Amino acid sequence: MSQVTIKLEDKEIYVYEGQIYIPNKYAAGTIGSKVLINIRDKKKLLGMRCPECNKVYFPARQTCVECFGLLDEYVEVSDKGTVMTYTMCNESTIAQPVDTPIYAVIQLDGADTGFVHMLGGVEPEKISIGMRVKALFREKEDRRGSVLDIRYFKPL
Amino acid sequence: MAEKKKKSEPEYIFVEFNTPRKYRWSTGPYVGKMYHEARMNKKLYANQCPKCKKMLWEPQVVCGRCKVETGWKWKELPQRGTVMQYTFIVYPMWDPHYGEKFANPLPNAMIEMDDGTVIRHFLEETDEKKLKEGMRVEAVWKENEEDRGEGTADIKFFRTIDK
Amino acid sequence: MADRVAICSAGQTKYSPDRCDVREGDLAYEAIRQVLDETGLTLSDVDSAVTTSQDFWDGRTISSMNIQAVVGAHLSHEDKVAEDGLNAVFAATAQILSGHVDVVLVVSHMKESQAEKALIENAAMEATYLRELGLDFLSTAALQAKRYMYKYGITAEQCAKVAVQNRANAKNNPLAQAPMDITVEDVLSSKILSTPIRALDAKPVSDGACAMILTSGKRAKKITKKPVYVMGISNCYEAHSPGERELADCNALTIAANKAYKMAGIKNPLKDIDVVELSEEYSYQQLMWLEGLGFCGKGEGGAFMDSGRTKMGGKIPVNPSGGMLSGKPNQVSGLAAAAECVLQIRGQAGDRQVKGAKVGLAHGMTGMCGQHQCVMILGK
Amino acid sequence: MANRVAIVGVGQTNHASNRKDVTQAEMINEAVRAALIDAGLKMKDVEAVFTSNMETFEGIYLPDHGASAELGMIGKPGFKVATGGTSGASVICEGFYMVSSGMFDITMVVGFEKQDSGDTTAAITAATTPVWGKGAVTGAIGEFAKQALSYMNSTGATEEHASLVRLKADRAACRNPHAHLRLGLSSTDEVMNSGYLVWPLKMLDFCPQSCGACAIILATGKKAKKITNKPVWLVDAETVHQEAFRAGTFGDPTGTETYTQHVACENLYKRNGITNPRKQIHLAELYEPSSWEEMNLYEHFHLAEPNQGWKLVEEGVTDIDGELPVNMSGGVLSTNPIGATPTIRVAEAALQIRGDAGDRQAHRDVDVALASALGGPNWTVLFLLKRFT
Repeated sequence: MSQVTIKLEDKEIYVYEGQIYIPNKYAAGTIGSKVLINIRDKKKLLGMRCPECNKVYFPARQTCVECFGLLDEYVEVSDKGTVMTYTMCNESTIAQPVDTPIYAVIQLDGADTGFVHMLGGVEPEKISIGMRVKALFREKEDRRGSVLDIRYFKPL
Repeated sequence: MAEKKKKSEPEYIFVEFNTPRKYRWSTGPYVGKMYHEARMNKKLYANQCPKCKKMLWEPQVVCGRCKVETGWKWKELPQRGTVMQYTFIVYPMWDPHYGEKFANPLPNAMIEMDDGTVIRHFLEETDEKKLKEGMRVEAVWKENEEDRGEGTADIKFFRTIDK
Repeated sequence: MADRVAICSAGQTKYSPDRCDVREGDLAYEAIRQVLDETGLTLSDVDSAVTTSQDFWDGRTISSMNIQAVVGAHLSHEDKVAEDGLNAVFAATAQILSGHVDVVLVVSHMKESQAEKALIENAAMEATYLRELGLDFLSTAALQAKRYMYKYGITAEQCAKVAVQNRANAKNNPLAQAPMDITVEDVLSSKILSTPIRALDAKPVSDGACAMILTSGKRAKKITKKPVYVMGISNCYEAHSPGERELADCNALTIAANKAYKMAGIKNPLKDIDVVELSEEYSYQQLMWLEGLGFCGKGEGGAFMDSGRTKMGGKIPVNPSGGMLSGKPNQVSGLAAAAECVLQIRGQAGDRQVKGAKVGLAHGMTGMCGQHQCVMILGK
Repeated sequence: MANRVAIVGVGQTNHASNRKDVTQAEMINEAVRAALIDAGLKMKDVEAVFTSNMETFEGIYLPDHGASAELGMIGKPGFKVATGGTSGASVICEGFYMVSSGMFDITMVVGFEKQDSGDTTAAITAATTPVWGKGAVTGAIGEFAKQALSYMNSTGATEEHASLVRLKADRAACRNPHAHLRLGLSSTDEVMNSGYLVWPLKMLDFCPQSCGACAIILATGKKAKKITNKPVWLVDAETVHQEAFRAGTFGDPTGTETYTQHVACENLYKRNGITNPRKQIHLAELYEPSSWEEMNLYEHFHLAEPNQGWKLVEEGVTDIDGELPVNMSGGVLSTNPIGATPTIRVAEAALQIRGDAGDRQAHRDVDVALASALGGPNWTVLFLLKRFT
């Protein structure tokens, strides 16, 4: 905690440089836990199908975005997919897990929706929309039940 | 992070985020003036509402009660007052601004200063039995100027006095 | 509807990269004082205040406590809408039409300079799958921009033109933060933030506030000679995850606009609307929003820009104020857009006046890739 | 003139201190679906969705955006409000005005809070910045402790009276399957011995932190009759705020302060012809963060004579078989998912009027009910509900 004084005309103004620090811990819930545990333990990607409109979501979710249907049927989707869009960050932020990540929306084979993750193991200029990619999982001992248990997607 | 399984309960995953968010809060000119007087002169200054003539603590551009602009009329407040209401935290709480737990116990009071202005602050007295409504207190400042500059926090606490 | 809702006055601060000289209340009051002065009302005349601000940006739980005194909320009605400021007008409109209140003060304030954008925006990401990736509104907007440009063949030059045109418009707006004489080449050679978005494609960090007084149409006639009416207003949500929506289209905006058009009796927006004020954090968004609002077909935003119709003096001038790209804070932008429309319709917009402007469209958005869209039609 | 507004459906989650099995969005969805089932509607019938949540409690910025699918509001109008403790009431006001104004026929309002994700007390402490108010850092708990002390000193109520309020709340909660804390307390001793949290508030004198959500569907009177045979009129709403950390905000030893509660109920009663609230109001769901505050609120809302609030508890007037049952849901002392807490008050009051409150149904007939919310620096929102005629 520190403060800086600035003077404006005849007025003194103090600027406090401080923080708000409240740790947060979010439950992934029944569905999210199942998806993350399958990634961690089996390198398996679980999606879910909407019983009403048949749309397959990966990652699995409780409620259909299209029709408000309540999803209940797990479906395994492929670890291979197609890049729908991507971006290369030029500067890193404090929130990012790696320096200058390349983010992409990837539609995995068997899913009707995109999965947001990172690309790696590829020259940036060689990335294109429509490119085929495959998930690269972390080593078993490094997987902790997180979306980051997938290190990134690399070109097929 | 996974939480260890209890008997017959499925394993649940949790995702944790622990990065503090940084801010640059400004006092603005009104609270800034109060800060400056406290830091330089160990004095309590507040601005006065032109309508109800009450001292505004916190100093502000508009008097909330009268809903009129206050202007820039300042007065020094007395540093002695009477405890109107008090309490003390028994259960130690997390302070999100310092990222640590508050001191414990932490007697906290609304103090009616001798001109009628009400200030919230901490009390020196931590013995529950010695706290009472109506007790007389006065401000105790942080000694070194370089430790001051945090507005009302430049007052360490209010200590009990005889009258 | 029994009566109409009128805007009696709108006030804005000058937008600035860093207002560390004021507290939130001081900042909001700069705008509030203008509307009180213009209408001759006092804070005691205000029946209800609808404010918009965000706890995350103010760094204060219940951020509206920063401004209770200056909005006259002492023993009075106040509500805080935690979306873009234009949504406060939506809430105020409902309050007035329901007959429960007559005079509403709408206020929006924001000091972007005092907080960490990337962390706050990251906290908006769904926690199980998106947040750990470190996404923020810049990286997700870049995903959207790339998809949009790919799907419809929009070029970087067309996006850059938006950046150039908005900053040039800002030169005629004394409140604008960052008027600039720049060229398409300047934009295309500016630093890359996140491909394909470059520094000059993005809005700058901005602080400011905007205030407005709304009343019933009947009351307005006693307060101002130049009331501007809320003819239509609505808003709409989009899906959250960038993977679960067609990023290249803004369906929520179309739905919100159609509801607002219906309320206002607008059949052909290109013909019926005279001036448009949009909220776009990044240049590509203006092209998308023009499509979503029905000024052109899907994927035609780039060509529409090329046609010059959105220029000052064109068929439908867009962002005479310079828009968000010339510096307006999140949360405030949509309300500021409405404030600019008020000036335009009243004929008080000075050097940036759109001749004969009678009907204006103000737009505000909140969230990732324009997830929440609000549209208002204003008229005489 | 304005449309009259009716409650046509209510739904809530079972409230708990932890919900490991669901995300925030999934938890909200439980309440949304429950309300739709209660009203016999489909999500597509709902025209707009308004939400309330205090984002810093969970540390989720724009939580309505993240939960848009589960809230069923994709492609629909709506927005989120955040006014501290009153959020869940402010959102009902928004839905109420939207229907009343004629802009929508059917809206849904949803309050939610999942407090296992963060530290609410710390987040409430962050209601001051380091710039001002560090001397008021005791959060809500400290304020209610001061208020309790003042109430004790000015009315002659004792800590036992507060314990009686707590016992009443627990008895009610034990009859409510949705309630969070259902302790089965048997004597005031258990409350008295629960240990001080912030003196003189004991652990059991203060509200818990809960995870939960509550949804209410509002419709015009005309639509209401077609939707359900059990609508309830949401007659009127009144919001009264004030500036932060005014002296005597919660309890005023000087006796010179005007409370938001007084202004709110005077406005509401006047508009609705209530001259004898004790007789004309049949049941109340009050937002009582502490057991002391419930007694205080009886007086504020003119349900008891000044300084006599504690007598209502002593005489059992506000219990299930009393003349004016209060908080038959178990109240905030038993269940407190903050963004949903005031929403639950209105939902529970509506259930009582419908006669659908199950084991917690008040013994007397309920035609008129009062629901209140309290938040921020003692802000008040009040609702008046009536039997549909």
